[in-house]
Amino acid sequence: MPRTVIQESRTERLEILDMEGRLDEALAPALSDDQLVTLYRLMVRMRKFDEKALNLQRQGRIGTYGSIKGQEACQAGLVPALTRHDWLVPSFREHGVLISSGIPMHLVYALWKGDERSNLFPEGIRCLPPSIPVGSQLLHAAGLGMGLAKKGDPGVAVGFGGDGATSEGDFHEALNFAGVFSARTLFFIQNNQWAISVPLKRQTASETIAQKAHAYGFPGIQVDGNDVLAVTSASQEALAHVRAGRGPYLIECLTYRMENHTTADDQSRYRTPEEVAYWASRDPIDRMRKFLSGRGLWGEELEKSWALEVSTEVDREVELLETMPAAPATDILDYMYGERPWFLEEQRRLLQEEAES
Amino acid sequence: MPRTVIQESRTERLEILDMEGRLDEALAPALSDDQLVTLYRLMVRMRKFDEKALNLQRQGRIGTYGSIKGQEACQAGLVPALTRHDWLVPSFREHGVLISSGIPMHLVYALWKGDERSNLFPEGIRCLPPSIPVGSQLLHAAGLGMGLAKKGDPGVAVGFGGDGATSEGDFHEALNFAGVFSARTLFFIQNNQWAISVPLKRQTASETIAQKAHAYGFPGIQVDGNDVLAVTSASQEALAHVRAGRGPYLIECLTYRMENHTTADDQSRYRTPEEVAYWASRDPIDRMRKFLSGRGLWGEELEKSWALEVSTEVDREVELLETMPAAPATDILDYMYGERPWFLEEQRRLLQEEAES
Amino acid sequence: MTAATETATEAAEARPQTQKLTLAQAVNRALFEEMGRDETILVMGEDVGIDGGVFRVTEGLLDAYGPERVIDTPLAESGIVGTAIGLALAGFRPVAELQFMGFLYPAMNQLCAHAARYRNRSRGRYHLPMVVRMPYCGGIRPPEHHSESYEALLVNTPGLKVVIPSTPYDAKGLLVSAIRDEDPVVFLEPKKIYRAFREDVPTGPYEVPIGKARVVVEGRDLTLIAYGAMVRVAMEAEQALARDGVSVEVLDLRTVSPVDVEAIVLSVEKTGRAVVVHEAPRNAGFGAEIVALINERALLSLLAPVQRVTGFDAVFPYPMLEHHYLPTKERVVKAARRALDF
Amino acid sequence: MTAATETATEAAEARPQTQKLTLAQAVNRALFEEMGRDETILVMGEDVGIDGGVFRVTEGLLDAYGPERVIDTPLAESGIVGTAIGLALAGFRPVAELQFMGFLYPAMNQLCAHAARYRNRSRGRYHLPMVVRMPYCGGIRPPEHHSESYEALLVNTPGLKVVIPSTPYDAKGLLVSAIRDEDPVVFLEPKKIYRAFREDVPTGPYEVPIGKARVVVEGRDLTLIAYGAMVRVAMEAEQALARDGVSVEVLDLRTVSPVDVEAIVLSVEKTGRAVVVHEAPRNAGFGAEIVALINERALLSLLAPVQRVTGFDAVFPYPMLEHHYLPTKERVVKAARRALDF
Ligand SMILES: Cc1ncc(C[n+]2csc(CCOP(=O)(O)OP(=O)(O)O)c2C)c(N)n1
Ligand SMILES: Cc1ncc(C[n+]2csc(CCOP(=O)(O)OP(=O)(O)O)c2C)c(N)n1
Ligand SMILES: [Mg+2]
Ligand SMILES: [Mg+2]
Repeated sequence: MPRTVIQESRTERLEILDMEGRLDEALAPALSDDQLVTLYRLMVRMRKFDEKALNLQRQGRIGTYGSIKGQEACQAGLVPALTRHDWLVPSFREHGVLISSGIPMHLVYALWKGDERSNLFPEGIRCLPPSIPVGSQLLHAAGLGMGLAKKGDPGVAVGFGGDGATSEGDFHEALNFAGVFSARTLFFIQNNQWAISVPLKRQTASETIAQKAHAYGFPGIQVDGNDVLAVTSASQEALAHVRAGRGPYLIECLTYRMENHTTADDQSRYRTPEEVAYWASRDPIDRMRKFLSGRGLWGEELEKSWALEVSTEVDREVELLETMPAAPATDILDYMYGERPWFLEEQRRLLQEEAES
Repeated sequence: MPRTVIQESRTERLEILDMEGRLDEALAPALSDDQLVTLYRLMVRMRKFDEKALNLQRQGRIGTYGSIKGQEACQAGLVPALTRHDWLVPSFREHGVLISSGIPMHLVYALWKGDERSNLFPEGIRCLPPSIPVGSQLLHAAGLGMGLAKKGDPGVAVGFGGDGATSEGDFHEALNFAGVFSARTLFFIQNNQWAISVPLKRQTASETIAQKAHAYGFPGIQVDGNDVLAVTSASQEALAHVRAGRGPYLIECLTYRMENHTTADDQSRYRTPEEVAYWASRDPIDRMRKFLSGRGLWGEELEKSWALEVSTEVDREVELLETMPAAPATDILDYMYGERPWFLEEQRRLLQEEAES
Repeated sequence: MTAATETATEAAEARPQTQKLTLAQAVNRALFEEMGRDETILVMGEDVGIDGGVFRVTEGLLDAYGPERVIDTPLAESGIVGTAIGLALAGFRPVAELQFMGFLYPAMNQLCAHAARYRNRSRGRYHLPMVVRMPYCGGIRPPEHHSESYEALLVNTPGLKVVIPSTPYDAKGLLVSAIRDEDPVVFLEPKKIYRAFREDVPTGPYEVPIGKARVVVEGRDLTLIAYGAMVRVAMEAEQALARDGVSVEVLDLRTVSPVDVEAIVLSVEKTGRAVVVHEAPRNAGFGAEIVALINERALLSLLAPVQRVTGFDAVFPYPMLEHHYLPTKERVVKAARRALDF
Repeated sequence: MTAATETATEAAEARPQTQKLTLAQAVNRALFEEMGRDETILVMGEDVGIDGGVFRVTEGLLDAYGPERVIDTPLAESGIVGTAIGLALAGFRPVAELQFMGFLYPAMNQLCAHAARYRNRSRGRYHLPMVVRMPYCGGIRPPEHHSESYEALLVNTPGLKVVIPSTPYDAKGLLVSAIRDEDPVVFLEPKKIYRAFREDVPTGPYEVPIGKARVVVEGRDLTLIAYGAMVRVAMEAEQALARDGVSVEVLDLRTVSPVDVEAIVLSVEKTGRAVVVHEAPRNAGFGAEIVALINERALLSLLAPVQRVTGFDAVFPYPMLEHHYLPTKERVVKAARRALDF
């Protein structure tokens, strides 16, 4: 009767590819050579997309931009495990996920240029507009997951967040609702160890973010977020769990934000070049290239031709971005309601008069 | 390297006194006979306070009332472990804690009668006004605990909540801040298994509430909340931990709400008489009486004289309640700001004119 | 589900054309009948299921439609509105309940930063056919935070519609409209009059349009503008003034966003005098918007300043003093007199 | 702590009497100097420490006063305001920062249901000398939720004071007053003009009283009423109108709660015409309150309806269209013309 252990939990960490590109065969996901190469290609494409974005920002051709550099493995590892039934519920740092899911690059550039039309994704893509208030849209992922379960829809809702997002009350409520209602939701947390200038230690006293799932009665796992194979494997496992109707799942990708928080930030104020250099040495793309080269699946020729292919795509997308016709001023009023109320009717007239004068 | 366990946690449950009043000697808190008797007296006093409140409500002498019947052990077990340095940050179902901490009964009755003056506790008592928005005041307990740590104040802030309260975002944020800042805060959760009509299972998929503390890097324990000695022992241990500067602590008292949620509620709509009867058989007061009687520390005589003493007190306090002079109408405006702004000055004149006419 | 639908339909055919219902019952009937008509409609919130809601407004829904459609949620307002958004995106039409408007704040971010914005943010790709219902206003002597009126906050939030019925008939018809609306509608239920009176309410569906005010009494000398529970206070004042020979027009706004500016202007152009009544605090309360609209569109018709009768700029009091807080017939009459004697 | 205090004091003595500062710097100086004076003052929020705030407004404070007083918090707005309440109860004077007003909603419950109410709820036993600062308003082309102006919601909340400076001098003096105030003050910083211009700001402490407007320019024909970044737009309009021979009085409210009704009435009694300018949505915006106050207290002085120039009743747009949203000199002039030509 006395003092008894009534609950135990453990959190695991998954790593498959080491820094030298050596594989843990026992844990490696079952992927064809093509699929392995695809993961690499996705990451390189993200990196190029990102470099161009930083470039466009410096030239004032887009606005403030938040880089995904360093987090490519998290985003590339997830996407191939998804199906067209799944819903993406992104935060603001999921460009890699977006452009790997059929959303053309120029729309993501347009987001950072400041154009609401950027959120008008191609038909058939289940992706919500990126959400700015940190953590808040995780509740939409929970609700979607509840709804998918109700409908017997094969999809899974994937809610994204950073380490900072786990501090918001909505993170808690989302995980709690998802747990209670066995939602078809995967919480995908990219723990890049910084929330602007606030380091992980200041964000939570918890040893891991993965273990937070245990407070809501479902599994969580930490993966090496710079190891695209570990992310793939964990994503497959987690999505299978959710698809089987066994309830939600949380993946924590432990990774690192290599760039400033956004182009408006100056990381040198709060972290050391040594720390950044350390993480540069753990680059997810390098690691995967070593692995593929070792297997004879990749080499300089392929690297060059892929680089060329991607930069051609990037250039074409920038062209598309910059030839988008300007949105009419009245767009700021025209999507507020299904039917325009009288006050917007009046205000619209005012706006139009101005445009004409 | 592969799949490694990086975090483990376990949650314990503490029980000391069984249903027949038999003690687990190894775990029993070091209490004198007097202290043991005091625990019992506190519980009986709470029960009488509560019965009178229900009575007053039925007679329309106070308004809606929320009973603490069944939860006396939780509240009586905690209070003797506190000192006058500690801060109480109560929710709406802590009357037992309040009246055991030097707050006269009539003020607590006055709260349920609907009088803000009820919150004007005697000087020297560190207790905040009971808070209605569920879970929200836990953040004040976290902030107080941060402040006490900063000041080197010997006190501990005790934040109260029910099982329902653990679902609110503020619960999460409070525990997270407390963990990060090593706040001198004890989170004291009375899990009475119902939040109005919502059972624990609908509140969270977590096996226990105690384990939720692990998501914030500090310990949590579950105690038999109908066992006053278990609550005492856990409270002593938890408070010692917090006082030593080792950070926050969470206690989950697993108990049962014997009455309606409030007098405005009808529990027969959502739970069975069998369930209520089962918990009646686990009454915290009965159990402790059996134990004390077995030790020769309590008997019929003492029971009678204590009952008399308490009912005299209760009557006197009701008298005090009912002879409180009416508050002036202007009280509704006079405590809004330290200095009254012009609009309240004007509104106050209006109110006074009305009172005079 | 289908069984319940049929039962509802059969019952509707068997029953008389109207029933005497309270406002609470009328809300219940709207939910019941609409859920029978459209199985994508969900009801969700704290205690809405087996308990039937703390005001019994959702009584019987769980039995009729089952736990997949009538959902008792954890105790978390942001969670309720936030998951309702997700459910709407998944193709449902959620009707979420907040237990009291005093507990709206935790849900403000989901309601105002998300629900109100999805259509605009997605340039029309997504829209949210959802309703957020909640009892509001004072007068029932409950604990703190159970009597609040925060309508002005919602009117200042673009992308929401905000509806406040004052009668059982309107409550049902407006809620039907709200449920059928393709955008988020906040539906505020004046709990003080949940059971204050009954009136004939048609069985079966009908809509009262959102955005249209109702002239409760026609009059010539002064317009009383009110909504929710204050309509009854306005009516009492109207009767008192009528006894003194003052012809008062009473306007029940029914919707505060979008407000029926035409009805207001039309009435004030006729009467030249107006008193707005609401129980929320005065500073930046919705009454100010009414005054501003009149000022902008009917200034030259005004024979006296528009008067505001409102709650005080103070926290809604605990029960013992709440009667001092709420606008009364006397205060309305006095304000009317100020306008008449200007 | 003592070292820092002395340094601050010495520095103050050594430095010239005034410095040319931007609004952001003036806020920083107020924080720096007040923290030197009173060691119970804490600064807390997201990125306020080592980063010095995303607008660098808290720069240097961590170095001077250390991490016990300059506190980087987890990313949680309710947590920030809620623990600030606890810290105030523990005897501190917290100055909490929310990173943008667009992230106020999650903190609404703590701010409006708790901070604003502790004094009243405890019948004066507890009061909360705390400030909640946040950058607000549009004009810097940031992502969604970074340009919001929710001041009307706070004005409708009893128990708060709401201050909005428009110049570096006022920013410092008003913040000093806010920090010294015994009640919660919300301090809204118009981020569009954080660095728009510099002016002479005295070194050392001074207070600009809360609740007092400022006549920026005296005039006879029309009153322009504005606050925050809109004061500059009003000034541009004033100049344009002056060129056409219209004598415009510009009133900078500086505090929206409690608003300086006397200053408004005095001015409108003189000019007979008024235009209110703010960038928040119009419906139930703070402009309506101004119109209502004028209606109540100066109706007979009015020669034309009070005009409102406001943001649209729409979500604040993403950067590419934001210039269409914000009130401009042209819109203000046009509104003034409507009033003048009425
Ligand atoms: C509710 C809310 N508060 C504050 C912000 C401002 N902000 C934007 S990103 C950010 C840090 C986010 O950190 P994290 O969640 O770790 O994501 P990361 O930026 O590292 O990808 C902050 C504070 C916001 N967007 N939303
Ligand atoms: C934020 C908020 N939402 C809703 C309510 C209405 N309400 C009052 S008590 C209660 C249930 C509380 O359950 P629990 O936390 O378990 O405490 P208990 O009543 O069991 O002591 C609810 C929903 C409230 N007071 N606050
Ligand atoms: Mg991060
Ligand atoms: Mg409970």
